Amino acid sequence: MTEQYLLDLQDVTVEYDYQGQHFAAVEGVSFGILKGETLGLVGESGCGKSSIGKSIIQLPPPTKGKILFEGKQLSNLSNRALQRMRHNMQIIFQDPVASLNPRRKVRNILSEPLIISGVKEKKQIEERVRFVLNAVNMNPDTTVDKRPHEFSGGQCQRICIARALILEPKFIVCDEPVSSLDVSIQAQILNLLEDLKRKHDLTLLFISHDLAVVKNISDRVAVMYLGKLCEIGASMEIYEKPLHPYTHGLIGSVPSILYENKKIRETELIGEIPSLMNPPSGCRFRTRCSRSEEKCENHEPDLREIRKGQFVACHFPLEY
Amino acid sequence: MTNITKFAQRLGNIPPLVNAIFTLWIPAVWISCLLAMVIFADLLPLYDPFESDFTALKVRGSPEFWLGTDVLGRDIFSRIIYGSRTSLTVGFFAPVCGMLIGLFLGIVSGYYRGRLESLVVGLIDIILAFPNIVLAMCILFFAGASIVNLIIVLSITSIPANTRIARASTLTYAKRDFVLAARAQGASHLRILWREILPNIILPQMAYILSFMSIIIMIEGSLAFLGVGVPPPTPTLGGMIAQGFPDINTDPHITFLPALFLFLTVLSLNLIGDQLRSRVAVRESAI
Amino acid sequence: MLKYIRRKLIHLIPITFAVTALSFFFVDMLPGDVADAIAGVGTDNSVIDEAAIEEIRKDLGLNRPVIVRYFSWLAGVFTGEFGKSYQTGQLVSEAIAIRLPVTLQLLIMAQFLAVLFAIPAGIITAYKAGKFTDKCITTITFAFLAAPSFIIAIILAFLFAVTLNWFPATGYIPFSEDPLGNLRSFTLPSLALALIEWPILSRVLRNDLIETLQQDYILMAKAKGLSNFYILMRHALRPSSFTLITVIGIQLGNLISGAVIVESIFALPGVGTLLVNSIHSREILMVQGIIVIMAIAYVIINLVVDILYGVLDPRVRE
Amino acid sequence: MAGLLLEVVSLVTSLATKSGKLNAVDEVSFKIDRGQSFGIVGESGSGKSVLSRTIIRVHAENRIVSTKGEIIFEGRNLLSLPEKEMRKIRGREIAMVFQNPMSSLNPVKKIGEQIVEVLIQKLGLSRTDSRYRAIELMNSMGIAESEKQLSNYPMNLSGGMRQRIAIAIAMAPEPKLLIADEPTTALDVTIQGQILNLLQEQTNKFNTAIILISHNLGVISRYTDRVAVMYSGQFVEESATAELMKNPMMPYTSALMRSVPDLTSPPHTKLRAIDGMPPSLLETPQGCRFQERCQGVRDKCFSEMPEIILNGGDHRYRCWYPLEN
Repeated sequence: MTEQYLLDLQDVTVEYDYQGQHFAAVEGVSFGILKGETLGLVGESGCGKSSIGKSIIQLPPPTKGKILFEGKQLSNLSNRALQRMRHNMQIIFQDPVASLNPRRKVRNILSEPLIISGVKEKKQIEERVRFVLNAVNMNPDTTVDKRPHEFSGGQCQRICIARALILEPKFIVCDEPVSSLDVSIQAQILNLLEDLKRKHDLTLLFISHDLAVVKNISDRVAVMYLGKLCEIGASMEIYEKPLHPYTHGLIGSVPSILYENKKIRETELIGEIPSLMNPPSGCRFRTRCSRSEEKCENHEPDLREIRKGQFVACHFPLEY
Repeated sequence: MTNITKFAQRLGNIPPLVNAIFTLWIPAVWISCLLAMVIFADLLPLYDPFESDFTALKVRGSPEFWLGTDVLGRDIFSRIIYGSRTSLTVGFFAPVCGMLIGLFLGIVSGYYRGRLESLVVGLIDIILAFPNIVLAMCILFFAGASIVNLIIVLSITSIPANTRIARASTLTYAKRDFVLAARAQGASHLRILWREILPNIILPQMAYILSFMSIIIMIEGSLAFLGVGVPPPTPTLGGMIAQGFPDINTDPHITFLPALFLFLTVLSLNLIGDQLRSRVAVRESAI
Repeated sequence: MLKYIRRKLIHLIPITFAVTALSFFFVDMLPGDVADAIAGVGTDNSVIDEAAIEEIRKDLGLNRPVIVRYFSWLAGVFTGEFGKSYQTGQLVSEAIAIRLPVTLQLLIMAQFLAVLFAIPAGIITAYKAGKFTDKCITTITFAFLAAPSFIIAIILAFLFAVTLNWFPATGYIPFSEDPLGNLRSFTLPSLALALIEWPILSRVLRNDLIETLQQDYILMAKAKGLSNFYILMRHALRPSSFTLITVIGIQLGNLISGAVIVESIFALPGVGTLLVNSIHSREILMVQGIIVIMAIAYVIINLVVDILYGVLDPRVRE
Repeated sequence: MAGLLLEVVSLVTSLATKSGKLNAVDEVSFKIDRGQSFGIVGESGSGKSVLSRTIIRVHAENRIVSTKGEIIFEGRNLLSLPEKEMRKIRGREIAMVFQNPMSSLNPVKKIGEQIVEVLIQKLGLSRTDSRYRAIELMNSMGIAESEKQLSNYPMNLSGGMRQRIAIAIAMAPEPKLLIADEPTTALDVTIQGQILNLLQEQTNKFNTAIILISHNLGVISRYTDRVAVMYSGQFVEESATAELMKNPMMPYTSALMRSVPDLTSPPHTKLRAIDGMPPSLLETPQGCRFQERCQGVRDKCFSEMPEIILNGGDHRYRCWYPLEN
């Protein structure tokens, strides 16, 4: 099973020090991403989804556990090998304006990855830059000599995507790529990502807090809560028949446009998200869960397969 | 209904009472003229600043001596020009050295953080613990007062402020996602410092240099006034002021003319520096 | 809060150590030592007598290794024992102790006046930002920023002492002898210092206030229907005062520097004049003593500033 | 208790920006009844925040503002009121909740102080009374251990709790109109529901009308009675919420609804993105402002600006060729 994963996370833990306090933003998370698929990673703020994305590109690497890319463990690679590996993995961030250096021109921003990876020929660089700009539906003639502040947020995100594409990676981490964009622009970027994925045979990890967006773009979805993985499975299954009470509550709390003929599942999750510094014992969701029992307090649930391909970490999963 | 916003509507630097002619162009002309006279002083038809005319002690301004003569009958105008030469030399090299060192310390400590940062912050605290003029006085008096020593000492005193500014802007830029993106592409730390961070902080930093120049010129004047600057008979503005001070009730011009020159020079530098800073700030906010 | 103070105190230890070490070494390392000075080296009519110098070195313990000398000097610093003036035989600690109150009174009065001018000016200019009042006051601050302390002191002396004769130009009257005369003798010197300090403080406060007034919580306060004056005083002033406090701490060094100059212009018998005189008469131990006291005072006052910062801003205490 | 509370007539708010003067709100008219929940939906830069801030006369923008038109609140034109009178209305009759509870509470003032000052200044309560009232209020906002929270600083609370405090402050004087500018955008989705339900419950309790501003059609659809769609400073469509969601007349509204991914549609459903970007407010095109991005655009759209017109009932829209459903 493991071999066919392009990217395989095994028991990944990411720890940080913040103002003298040590805490784990991600604890013991394992999942794999198949070649060519899009895995959606959802959760609320502080659940560790961004930390996972960053630990995959080794910025910073996980403190415990393994991350295998094409079977090679990333943390064992030498600096030079890691540098070569970076061509295969790129990342797109949430804030497109902040992820472009305001003092550099688009041409320099886009050629930077090529120069770092040792491409010297000017003509070749220019060609690649024009190629990727075309790929993200931007006109190279009018864009290469401008600086980021001359573009709108959506256009900046296109430039970021172009920068990620220029090294022809196999895998891209999309860290909330549409969260800071307006809805009409958001749809353009999502469609673009879908297109590029098909054309360039990409594998995506799509991180977002927006459940509808994740459902739309993902083949499979992983749900995180407070640094732990609660549930993972095929996108359709997760949304139709969530097993974890948290997934159920999360989906239910999304307000959707009311049409006459659409059914609405109204659920409201009570309480607040506990602090990562001091997480609850046992199941981390128990403080907000209506199904919680004594067992949840004392034993941490393991991730187990309930339906085919659908894993859940809950002692009392929902039944259908 | 034009004043809905009663509160501050304009951020940024000092709004000038008068327009840019007074806050930018006149100061710029003043500094340029002074600079030209200071550089070409030897070629200009000036009196010898060292030569005393004992027949004309403490005279007021006249066609012969434009600004009068001092206690020893030396031409004040000529001495002011040669004195400004000292001030401007020190006032140029010390802030530039201080800025280069401060920029380096600030960027490195702001980017790498950790122990290095604590070390740099500690170093700054140590330098700051010695009041600048006191530090300069001691070193100059015991090590000998020369222009080079003066420049070294005053460079040291301008390191803390430069380091703080550079560190603060490095901290804000190092957090930005484009630095992370560069790392994801495999850029080395050195390349990131050079290509991503430095271009962003160098301009705002440069905008401060005129203000630092004015501060250094004031300190140089103070040291000369206390008699620990470049030793007499080399003319210095501060030294001239000190020399005229005992006769202030009878011949105030000996004291006040060099003081006025010093004041106008510092004021001009401040005004131009402020304009420069606000222009850089506008460009920043446009980004 | 206690944890915060403890962290600041721990930070203080290496700084104090470094500051004392530097005070010692940089005076010690400079060419010409106490023995040279006593023997008259460097003065114009000196005849260099190597043997005599060596003798004096031995007497003073100057031939011991520098580290040993540092620690014995440091031990002295902590017991208030800095050595003796080799010219008058006066104890360094005693000489400083006599003059310290003068300098302290000058600094405190100057700081008080500077804050007294700066806070209203900062508030008015921020509130009226861009208006005529703001432009007037900020233009004035600009003029003061360009005037070195000795020029301001000279102008004050010329105007109020020489021309108008309102205040004494020089001299010092102890508070115990004549309280009013004492204040009169301190008015011009402290005003001279305050006038170079206030424009900096006022500009800092103005910029911070303007920035604070853009914050959401000020909008929220407006939306609550609170008056502008109340918002300014109760919502905006405190979060805008942090840089001001930091700057007061940083500016302390400049204030002390200014005090040295102002004391010598107005002939106040403070530590500053003592320092200038000691430098001119090569009283190395005296210079060392004064520098270390100034540096330690700076460090301690900055600790107080940091603690004050913690009191005002709950966010930094964590 | 029904009846007209607020009537906005041809409101124009101009901002002077660095690049020139622009009308952030352009000829906007609408009415709100007592206790009504009125939604304004639009993308960033559409002018919805400027509109709401013009009503309460609290502007953040560091630019000169001028206004035209009328804002009639209970028979009085707010635009012609002097600032002193307006201050009496703010926080008492009209209150506001801001987008980001992290920045809308003063970080260096205790929570209690921030609630109490409204009670003292707006309701004239004594210090002790207002303390009790503050605890009561916080309890009704679902804040646990409210007495202890009084002496806390905002940084010790979570985002959701801070927004509850902000709502408590806004609702303390039982205002007649509450303006909520994207009150949940900065919050997590599970907290969002709690806060919106709280707002609904509180405004119902005191028959307070609410202007709910959001970019999220789902939120607007679930929590409002009437809704207006804003585009490029103008109202382009306005009607009862259910009607608008079912029968959008203006192509922009319909396109906006379709460009949002929906939870009920299967993965990889192609989204109907709206091409291009909204026009710059500095150089708005002649004719309809949506012309460049509209699928059904015709010649008339380029030459004449459509008026906002009534369609039989109370469904208003600004389009020459409305959609037929």
